[in-house]
Amino acid sequence: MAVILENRFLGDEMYLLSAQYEGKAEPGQFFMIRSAGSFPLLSRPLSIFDVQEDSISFLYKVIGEGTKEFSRLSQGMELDLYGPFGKGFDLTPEGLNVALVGGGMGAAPLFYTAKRMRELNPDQEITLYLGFQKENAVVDVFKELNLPLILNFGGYVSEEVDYEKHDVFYTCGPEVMMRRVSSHGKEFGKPVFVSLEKHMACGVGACLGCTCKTKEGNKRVCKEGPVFPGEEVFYE
Amino acid sequence: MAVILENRFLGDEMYLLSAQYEGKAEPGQFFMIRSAGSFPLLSRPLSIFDVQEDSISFLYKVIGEGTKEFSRLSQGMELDLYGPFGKGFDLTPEGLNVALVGGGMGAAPLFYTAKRMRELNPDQEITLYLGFQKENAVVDVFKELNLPLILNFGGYVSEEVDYEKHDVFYTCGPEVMMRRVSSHGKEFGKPVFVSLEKHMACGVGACLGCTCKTKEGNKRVCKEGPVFPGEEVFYE
Amino acid sequence: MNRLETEFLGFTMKNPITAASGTFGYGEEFRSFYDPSLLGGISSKGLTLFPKEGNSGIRIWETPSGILNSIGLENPSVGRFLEEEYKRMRAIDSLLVVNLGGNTLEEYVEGARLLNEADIDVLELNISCPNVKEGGMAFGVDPKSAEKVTRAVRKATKHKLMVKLSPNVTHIGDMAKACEEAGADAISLINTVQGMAIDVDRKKAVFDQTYAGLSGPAVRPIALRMVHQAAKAVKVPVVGMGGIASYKDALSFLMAGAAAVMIGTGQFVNPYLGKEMVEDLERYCEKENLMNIGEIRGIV
Amino acid sequence: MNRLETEFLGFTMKNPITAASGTFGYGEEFRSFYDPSLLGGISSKGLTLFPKEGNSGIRIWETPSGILNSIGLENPSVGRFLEEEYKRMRAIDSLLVVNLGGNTLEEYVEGARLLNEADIDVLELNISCPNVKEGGMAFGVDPKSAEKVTRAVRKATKHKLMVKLSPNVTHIGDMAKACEEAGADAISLINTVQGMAIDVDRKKAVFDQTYAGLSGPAVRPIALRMVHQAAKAVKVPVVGMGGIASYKDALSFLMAGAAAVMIGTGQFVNPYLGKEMVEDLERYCEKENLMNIGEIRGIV
Ligand SMILES: Cc1cc2nc3c(=O)[nH]c(=O)nc-3n(C[C@H](O)[C@H](O)[C@H](O)COP(=O)(O)OP(=O)(O)OC[C@H]3O[C@@H](n4cnc5c(N)ncnc54)[C@H](O)[C@@H]3O)c2cc1C
Ligand SMILES: Cc1cc2nc3c(=O)[nH]c(=O)nc-3n(C[C@H](O)[C@H](O)[C@H](O)COP(=O)(O)OP(=O)(O)OC[C@H]3O[C@@H](n4cnc5c(N)ncnc54)[C@H](O)[C@@H]3O)c2cc1C
Ligand SMILES: Cc1cc2nc3c(=O)[nH]c(=O)nc-3n(C[C@H](O)[C@H](O)[C@H](O)COP(=O)(O)O)c2cc1C
Ligand SMILES: Cc1cc2nc3c(=O)[nH]c(=O)nc-3n(C[C@H](O)[C@H](O)[C@H](O)COP(=O)(O)O)c2cc1C
Ligand code: FES
Ligand code: FES
Repeated sequence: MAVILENRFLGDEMYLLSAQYEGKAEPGQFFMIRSAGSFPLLSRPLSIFDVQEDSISFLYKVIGEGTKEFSRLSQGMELDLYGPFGKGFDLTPEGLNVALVGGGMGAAPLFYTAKRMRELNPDQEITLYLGFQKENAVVDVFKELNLPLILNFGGYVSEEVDYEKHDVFYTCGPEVMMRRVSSHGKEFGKPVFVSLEKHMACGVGACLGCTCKTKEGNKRVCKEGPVFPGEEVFYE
Repeated sequence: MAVILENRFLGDEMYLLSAQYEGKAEPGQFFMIRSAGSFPLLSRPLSIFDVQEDSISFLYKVIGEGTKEFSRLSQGMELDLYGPFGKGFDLTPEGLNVALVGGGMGAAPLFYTAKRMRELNPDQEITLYLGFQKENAVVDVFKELNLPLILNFGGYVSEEVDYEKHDVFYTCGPEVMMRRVSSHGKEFGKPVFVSLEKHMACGVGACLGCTCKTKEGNKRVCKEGPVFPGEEVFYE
Repeated sequence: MNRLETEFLGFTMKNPITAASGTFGYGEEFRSFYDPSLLGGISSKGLTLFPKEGNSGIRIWETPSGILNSIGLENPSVGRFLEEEYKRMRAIDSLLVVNLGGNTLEEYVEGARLLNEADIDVLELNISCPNVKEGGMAFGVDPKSAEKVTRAVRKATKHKLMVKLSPNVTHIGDMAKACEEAGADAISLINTVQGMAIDVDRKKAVFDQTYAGLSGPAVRPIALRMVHQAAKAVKVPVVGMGGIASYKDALSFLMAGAAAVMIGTGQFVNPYLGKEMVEDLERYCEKENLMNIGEIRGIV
Repeated sequence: MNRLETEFLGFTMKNPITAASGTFGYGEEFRSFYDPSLLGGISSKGLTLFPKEGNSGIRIWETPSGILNSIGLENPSVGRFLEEEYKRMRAIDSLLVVNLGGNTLEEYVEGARLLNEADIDVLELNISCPNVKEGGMAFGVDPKSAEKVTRAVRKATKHKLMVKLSPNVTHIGDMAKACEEAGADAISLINTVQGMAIDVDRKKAVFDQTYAGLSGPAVRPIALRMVHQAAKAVKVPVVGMGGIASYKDALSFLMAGAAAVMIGTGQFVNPYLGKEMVEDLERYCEKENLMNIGEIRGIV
């Protein structure tokens, strides 16, 4: 049980929820989350947005009943957090110049990724590319990072990216977008890492509900992922 | 949808919930109530505790998941109220001296019953007999009525009643208690009216889930009841 | 033309939304919420030749997203129905479906004959009631018995005949086919799924009859699968039900091949369900540019 | 003596709580929540003679109080299991159940033979997988086929044999009896109930295989009824499962006649379920003054 500190509405059905938390959690990992009670049945996977001294936060969009329940939560109420699960982004990439490319809620894991990377190596060059359907206050939150930030509303953020300039690409968002970043990266012979989304039941590798096909056979998004090299999962 | 005005804790798992309401509602009738959302599936039947100009209130005890959900509600949240349903207590009884006998949550419908009866006939003599497991603040709420109030904690309130003195008996509570009031009343040749509880699905007479056996064949507690003459339902 | 209008066995239903047997009384009970003639059809509580008191003990028990019921076909008998409830039901401008149960083949046939007097639209033969048995075996779980009773009632009734199937079988398609071959004009499904509950504190079965019938959203995935299988197995129209609680649920059954749907337990959750679904489906047709809701039938 | 200790096929289980096949990986996956050796037993993911990639497309879909799954028996094969996961699983101090699936009778038999090499406790024969068919007919929905495969595997295996039944049948008692007669040492049930979901927005079946298996609290009333029926039908011990999500649910299955229970989907809701249930059952025994949990078995 984690006590909720804030559940801030950021426009366009998006919320930033923070809760008390002490413990480790790596960028790109996720939690299985449920608001108290037996409805809905399954916990919902949400990426780590940020971790602070005694708290953790999640950025989410209301999609269906589960996230709708989240949006009803307010300060002081409780939340079940199971995690952190999975393997996140490599924070010490080969290559000084990293592009983080997020589409919609795919932006969520990139905040903490950027923050931690810079902490680990202050010389790391980091550019954020974010695409949204509509203007919203999420963008303002990302501005706090004080990093180069390229925005796109209603278009294809994957096409804004300067594939020549950067050495390595981390991307999260709709599959079509991640495929495009992957194939552009490949054209330039540069590594791309993608963060996949699959429906999950257990989150810990037990149910095989989240399997994805990879070049090297089936892998579990919740355990071996969610972050994979693009060429390993988008190989056809 | 009715907006909640208050959900006051009264001790021993009991709450007094009031919500905005305009409309008619007779003592002894009930509402099918649900807090927003699809859990739990069925609405819960609750008797009318009181009706005021723009509001209605319910006195309930936390039993299982449905009433637990109610206890989580707070001011400003919303509630679905379907009703009022059923036939309540006769407010102009034959006989000037009425005893209202409530056991546990059976007290709930008696507040408004006493209040309305006195409004309709200021000469009506009304005595309240209430039995509870433990002391609690529900008693204080009943004291506001300024009526003779006989209390019993942890014993048999049915045995406190002066069956000679009163002309007619209204009772609500555990079945064993109502059976006792019924048979005592019968001994003295006086009419007893009981308010039954059955598991309900529809509340409107459509599902036949709440049928009770009566002298005159099956009747629906939600439609022909919940109030019945004691001798009609406890006839064996 | 109304986008929801649905041709069914020669009748024109206003819309494909019907109230399911046993959940809507005899049509009048939900009137405080909306005018029942807004519905495409209404199926009566199950009737039997002789009056039935129904089961003793607890009759309704909530389960996760479902309810178990053990009503036990409480009803005044076909004869009494014709004298009383029938008239009020007929006065509602909606497809009038009369649901018929029975304990023996003869009771079914006699009940059907009695109903020939009346101007009803569809006779829904409930062969799926778990308490109704032929030689120890419920009619509804054996294709041969189902065929037999359907054939007998087909001969006895002048009305359109719809047979309501039990989900408690291995091969629902075979059951549907058996009834079609025996002369059913339509198939409806599913009736309740046999289930059980134990009151752990009392260390006893909740129901006096031990087993009871499960309905509501919990069974929807099972119902949808069976409607899909039944619709593939027969040519006659299939009416789908089981856990429908929103217009989207109704759409899924239509897409699975149902000609119309019925709503039961969902109405206990939201008593306005019938009215709201009709409105929602109208909006859906507009949004999706359907001239008629029938265009999506069976597309999955 | 431990109040939860349960004798089962000659083994002494610490308690009657077992992790169900396919929901607990190979025993290690939930270790971050609690030590798996706290459980009475663990059933492995279903294994087959040849490796299986499992099904394409969406594999998990939530339904009201349930989930539909279409994993499709993804597994590394019996052989690979024996080289890798088996060792880790055997190291856990808990009853080791290996769940075996197959496409043909021969595959089942061959798989069972391979497992003779290993020190496993119980072989759980999964004849209820909807994708596993013999002559178009799943083994698990026809008593004769069930008997045949049980008999063949009984001959091939040196281990205790538990047969896991499908709920998608008319008469579960007959299925249980057929397996008992063919030599099953125990019966487990239920596997998932066949269901379907449609993505109304995409106008398509959610699953590439159209149908999928329903589990979770939604099916609990059905499972409980079937466990009650199966326990009445056979003398061998019955292991009950289907929607168990609390110790009270477990108690209801034990009261219905189960010798032990399995927990599956409930663990996705609360990953600590196994541990908490063991603790809760201990408290229950104390409170109820039971020397052993077995005292309540079959009292309903
Ligand atoms: C590893 C991972 C990290 C994620 N991180 C975030 C995040 O930080 N912020 C955010 O807004 N969203 C994130 N998502 C997506 C998020 O989990 C879904 O939006 C959410 O589960 C939808 O639940 P719902 O009940 O509102 O929608 P419904 O559509 O009603 O959900 C029905 C079922 O489908 C599942 N489901 C639906 N959409 C998705 C999806 N895109 N991915 C996985 N399961 C889905 C649900 O979990 C649920 O089991 C992440 C998904 C994964 C797999
Ligand atoms: C006409 C009527 C008026 C009532 N008035 C009041 C009131 O004013 N105050 C109050 O505290 N209680 C009242 N009750 C009882 C109240 O409805 C139950 O306590 C409540 O439904 C329990 O729900 P639950 O989910 O908390 O319990 P659970 O036991 O989890 O409920 C499971 C199911 O059983 C039903 N159920 C359980 N107990 C009862 C019961 N005693 N009567 C009917 N159904 C039951 C529930 O409605 C639900 O469908 C009344 C009951 C009836 C029939
Ligand atoms: C309380 C109740 C009573 C029912 N009575 C009957 C009946 O008399 N005849 C019948 O054919 N079906 C009866 N049913 C079954 C429903 O008509 C329907 O087939 C089933 O409930 C599944 O639909 P649902 O999940 O939408 O409720 C009854 C169901 C319930 C819940
Ligand atoms: C994701 C998932 C995978 C499963 N895989 C198997 C399996 O490989 N073999 C098997 O016999 N049962 C399998 N089952 C069925 C479960 O073991 C169990 O019988 C069923 O889920 C009912 O129990 P529950 O409601 O507690 O989950 C699986 C169930 C789920 C949900
Ligand atoms: S969600 Fe269960 S294995 Fe990944
Ligand atoms: S609750 Fe449905 S008839 Fe009374």
